[in-house]
Amino acid sequence: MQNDPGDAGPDEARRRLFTTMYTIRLFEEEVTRLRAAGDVVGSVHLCNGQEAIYAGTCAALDLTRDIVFPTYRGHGWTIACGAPIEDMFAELLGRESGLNGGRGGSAYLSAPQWGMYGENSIVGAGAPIATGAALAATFDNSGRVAVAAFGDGALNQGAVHEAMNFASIRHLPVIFLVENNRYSELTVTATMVASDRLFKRSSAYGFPGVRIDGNDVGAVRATVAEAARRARAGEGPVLIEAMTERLVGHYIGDAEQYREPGELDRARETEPLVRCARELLDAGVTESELEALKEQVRRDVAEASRRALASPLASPDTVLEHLYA
Amino acid sequence: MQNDPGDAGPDEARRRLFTTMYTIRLFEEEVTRLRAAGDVVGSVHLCNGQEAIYAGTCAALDLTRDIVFPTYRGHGWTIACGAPIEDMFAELLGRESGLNGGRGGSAYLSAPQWGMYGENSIVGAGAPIATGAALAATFDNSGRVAVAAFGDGALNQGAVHEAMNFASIRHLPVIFLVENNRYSELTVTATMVASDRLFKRSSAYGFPGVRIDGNDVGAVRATVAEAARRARAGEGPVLIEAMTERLVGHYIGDAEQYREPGELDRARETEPLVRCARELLDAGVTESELEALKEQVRRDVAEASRRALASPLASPDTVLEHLYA
Amino acid sequence: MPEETKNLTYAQAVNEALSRALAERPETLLFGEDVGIPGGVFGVTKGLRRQFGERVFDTPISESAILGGAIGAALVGMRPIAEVMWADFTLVALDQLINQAANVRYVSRGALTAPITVRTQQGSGPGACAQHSQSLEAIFAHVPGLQVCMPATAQEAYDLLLSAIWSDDPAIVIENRNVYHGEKEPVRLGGPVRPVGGAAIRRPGTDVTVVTWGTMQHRVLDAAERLQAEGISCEVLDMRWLRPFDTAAIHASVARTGRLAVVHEAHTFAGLGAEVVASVAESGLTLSAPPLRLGAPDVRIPAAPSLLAEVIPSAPRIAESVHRLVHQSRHAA
Amino acid sequence: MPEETKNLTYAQAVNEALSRALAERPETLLFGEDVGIPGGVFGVTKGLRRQFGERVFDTPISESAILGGAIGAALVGMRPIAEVMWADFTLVALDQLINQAANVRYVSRGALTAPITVRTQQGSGPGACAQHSQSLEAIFAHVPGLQVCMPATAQEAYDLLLSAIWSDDPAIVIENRNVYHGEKEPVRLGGPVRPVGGAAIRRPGTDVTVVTWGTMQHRVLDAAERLQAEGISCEVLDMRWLRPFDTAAIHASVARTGRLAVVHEAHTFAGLGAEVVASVAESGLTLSAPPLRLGAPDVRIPAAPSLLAEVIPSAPRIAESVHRLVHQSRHAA
Ligand SMILES: Cc1ncc(C[n+]2csc(CCOP(=O)(O)OP(=O)(O)O)c2C)c(N)n1
Ligand SMILES: Cc1ncc(C[n+]2csc(CCOP(=O)(O)OP(=O)(O)O)c2C)c(N)n1
Ligand SMILES: [Mg+2]
Ligand SMILES: [Mg+2]
Repeated sequence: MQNDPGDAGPDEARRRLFTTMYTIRLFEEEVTRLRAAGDVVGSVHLCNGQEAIYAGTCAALDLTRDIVFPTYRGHGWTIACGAPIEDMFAELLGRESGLNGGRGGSAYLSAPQWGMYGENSIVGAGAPIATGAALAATFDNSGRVAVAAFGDGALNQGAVHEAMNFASIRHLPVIFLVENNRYSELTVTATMVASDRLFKRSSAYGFPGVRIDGNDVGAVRATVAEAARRARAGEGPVLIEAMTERLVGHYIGDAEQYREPGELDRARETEPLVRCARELLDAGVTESELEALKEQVRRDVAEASRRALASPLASPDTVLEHLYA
Repeated sequence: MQNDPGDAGPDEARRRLFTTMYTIRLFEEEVTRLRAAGDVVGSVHLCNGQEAIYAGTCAALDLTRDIVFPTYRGHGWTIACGAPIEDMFAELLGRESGLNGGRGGSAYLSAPQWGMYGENSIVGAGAPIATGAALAATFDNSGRVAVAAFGDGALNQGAVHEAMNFASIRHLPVIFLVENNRYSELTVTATMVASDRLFKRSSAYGFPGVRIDGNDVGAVRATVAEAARRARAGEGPVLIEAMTERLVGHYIGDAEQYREPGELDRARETEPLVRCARELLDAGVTESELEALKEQVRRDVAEASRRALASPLASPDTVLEHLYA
Repeated sequence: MPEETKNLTYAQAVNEALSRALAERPETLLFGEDVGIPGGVFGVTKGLRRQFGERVFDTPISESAILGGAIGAALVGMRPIAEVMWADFTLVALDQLINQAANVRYVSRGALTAPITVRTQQGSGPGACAQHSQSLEAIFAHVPGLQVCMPATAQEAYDLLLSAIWSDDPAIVIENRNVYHGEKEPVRLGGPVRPVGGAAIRRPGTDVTVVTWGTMQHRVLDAAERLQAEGISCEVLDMRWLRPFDTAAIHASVARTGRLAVVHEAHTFAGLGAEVVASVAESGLTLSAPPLRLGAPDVRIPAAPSLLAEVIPSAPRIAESVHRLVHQSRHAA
Repeated sequence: MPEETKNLTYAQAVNEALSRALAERPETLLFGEDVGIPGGVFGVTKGLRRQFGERVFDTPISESAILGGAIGAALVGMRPIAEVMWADFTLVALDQLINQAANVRYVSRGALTAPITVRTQQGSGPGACAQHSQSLEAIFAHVPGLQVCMPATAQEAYDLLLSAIWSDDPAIVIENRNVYHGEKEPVRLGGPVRPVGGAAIRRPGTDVTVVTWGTMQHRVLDAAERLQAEGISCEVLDMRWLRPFDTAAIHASVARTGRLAVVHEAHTFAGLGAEVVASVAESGLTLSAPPLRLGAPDVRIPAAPSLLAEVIPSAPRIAESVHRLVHQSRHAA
């Protein structure tokens, strides 16, 4: 699931992308079950339908030095970065073995050892932080590229504006990646901006913006790869608007009354997993190979969930630790 | 000094504009003296050189219903709105008879009865507030237009971004007026933005932006008049970038080490008072008429300062009043 | 508005207050993220857009524009009711409340006023992350010029919100999402709107005064019930308004009971409980036992329920602490 | 760094600390508005850009980007020292301090840390407006995960700033512009950097403990001098660090003197003085007189000197209040 060394053939690479995306999808579906069963509590934001953005981006990055800053909708990012899904389930389940021992939860977890530098539940707040990590790259010779991921609605938050201007004038190696699923919670984002061509916002700060099909994992991968090359070369930030669809509610329990009739049916036709599977078949992968691959993911996810459920709850004994060094 | 009814002939109008600008200039020069003498204390931000923006704007507005929201650099705005300069001196001098009884001071005074709805010493904070006053105009049938005035450096503040997007999507009658004097305190603003063509920022929000010669009082007046017409007609906000020069320091005491050699000499050639005086003479006003006019302003300013100095200090007896209704 | 009593949830009571304000006061506006067409992320403003049209609307995710916009509209005569979905989010735009709204009247000596009402909600909940769990009332209450309340019941949610809207100064109404859709209770609607301020005795008692506010009071009342069984009579004082703060009510109760405990969900250190204890200490009232503060320890609020339960005062922990407080002094006595 | 003593102003002492940090720790960065090329709006960072080049730079007027940028850089190993020109301005970006910096270590169990130092300054001054006069330490100190100090002298400005920079957690250093360019005093430079925390007795005394912090201590020491003449011996305790808070030092002093007063420039209501009084009350220490809090009343800070003088505690007012406190109890005794 980590970034693809490139020496792997194109088919192998596509297989990995599919595996990553399918793992994300099944992870979210399992979380949905766990939430319904009451094992996971609190508000949970799923990313079903947006998987290509995470898989494509992480495949284009060098996660030994590049880092990503997602939002509360970050399970997919975390998986694409390569964090163990058992530890993720454990985190959502409030287990001691969770990625953060249950301190983070679904909406604020982090896996820095995998390049995932933390979800953020404050809309827009991750943009200046990612910009700061990119600022460091101009001093520490790390060659780091930082990815600030946020949604379409976040572009109206002041912190995002300040981050983009700051990154632009210092030519910082940061990629502003907008996961445009057309909704800000229950509100149609197009009604909250004069123009919904959000990639054009970057022109105000003098750096390039591009809109891509965020459900086309290959397009995401290629676009991010080029943006990362530019950034590493000191050519500054890029704004990538990845068009996608959220196939589920903003949070588990969302009644989704804001949907147009038929909207989700249309979305399911263009969703990334269906497309990537078709591409694999077109590329000569057999139905049975694909089925075997899916079966493996199903087993992995089920096994990880079972293990996490069986592990002990976060122990209150250490609840006061780690506030300060 | 208030908005010009228009029935006055063009010469008369220009005379009034000159009188307003000259009053502002002499007011600031008198404040400089009072500060040096220790009668005025604390940090004071003068607007010498930027007078055409205030005179031209207020002449284009209908201050019986339109309102302005300046920054800490707001003496000129307050005078152009028509507030009594004696009360302004008194405010800076901490007198009971001050516009705000000494509560506001130089950087945070207000004169709402004159359409001046308050300076703001938080960079950018006035933009959303002015936008809110414009929001009200879409409900109260006042026909109000609100002017949010701020400097070139303020465009990098998140609140300004949020205000512009908010105003744009609701087509609010607000004019974003940038007093571009090229400096953010001691820093060259051009180094803090990728493009110093600040009027282009509005395109990100889908409303017009225009750059004008902010030292040409006629140009300011005409541009604001058109922007106000549009705004009142429900066509939404406009960003006006008025290019000007601050002929003095950011604050009294500023060593101005950031200046290029000769920079101020050049600025003095294009400063608004010199130009407006020339225009008056070209239009047939005689030297002696002009001199008489200036003499009157000199007397008014000197008299106002003297009266304010003679008035009693703000009384501590009422210092706890007016915190709540 | 004619008086009537309805069985309502906390959320419905808030909705009734907003509906009344919009109906009786044409200058009111109601806006915020998802507040209009969706009817609120918690469903609290449901139906108001349909009923009152354009005066109820959705905003971008721009808290500075929301709060600054409310202030600007208020300066020219409107009465905006702005929602900030979580108190934690006020921190991206606190300038507008502390540097702007709080200053307007004082600095202009009343020539300008900003009668805005900010509806928000706060508090922890199992699974909620550290950025959605804070109790920030001490920050707001420290600011002269602001008014702050924390309604704990459906009736208070209705009454205090109306008092806030009717008030001519900025007010922050801090609700709690955990009780929005709880049990219905009879709520008296209509009638005169009370002025801002004033604590309420939720349970009279003689042995110890337990001061609290917000939904923590439900745990305190539960604890008081347990203590009654142990022969300890608690007087439970719900401050309701944290600014203005009804210090007199605290002193009067403590004068009767001679013992003081304060319980809140916010962090104990520099929390408002310190103000309660300090004002009693300054008053010179003699206590038969040292006062007690119970709140969250120095920690960030963790998401895992097993951890959260450890850091937020629970009814048993409150009962145990108050028991010790009373017991020790009875022995002393 | 070799130890030496120099005569320095407060501003020069801060400059020396910054210079030492930049010299000894290559991972330090120093940035903020006007901090680089202009050398700071108060001249505090003069010469550092020339000496350390790109690591010292100017930023746009974007506090969220400044603080968020500092956090992001810190997460990957840098030690950013960010300046926010006035504490009042932190309110446009408080999210980055409270929702972000304060959470990082705890929520990740130490896998991530944000060792940023935020240099700011606060306080009132004649003619300064209400948006440039606030004392906000109680807001910062209420937040677990943050560290907060208020150096009052040139030596402390040097020492505490270095402690903050060397600390592996976020720290807010609140300076005061009124003392930047005052009298020079001998300042010990170099030597080991002290860990964060710890109060200091500025003046030993026996009759009453006067707790204070920041530059208010100069007025308190002045008052103590006057009171000495009246036969009242004050022990003046400078807290220096407001988080962590050296409660033990307060209790130890009060145990000796039996009387307590707290003086700060911030608003009294819900100010940190309440924490001081509450912690002593809880401790069960017996006082021979009710404790006293002296701070700013409920008001916005006015610009006019004649008004400002009325609302900020002055040496005479402090002396008078402490005198009454001691006197009344001596009579009682
Ligand atoms: C500062 C702030 N304001 C409001 C919220 C509440 N909120 C959480 S998600 C969300 C919508 C975000 O929409 P978008 O940016 O498009 O991201 P998406 O949820 O669609 O991935 C809002 C308003 C928040 N978390 N932070
Ligand atoms: C939020 C905030 N940050 C920083 C400051 C300090 N400050 C006051 S004026 C100023 C420069 C503003 O420059 P510009 O917007 O161009 O206005 P000008 O002073 O040139 O009129 C700064 C940084 C402030 N008052 N508020
Ligand atoms: Mg979205
Ligand atoms: Mg400027």
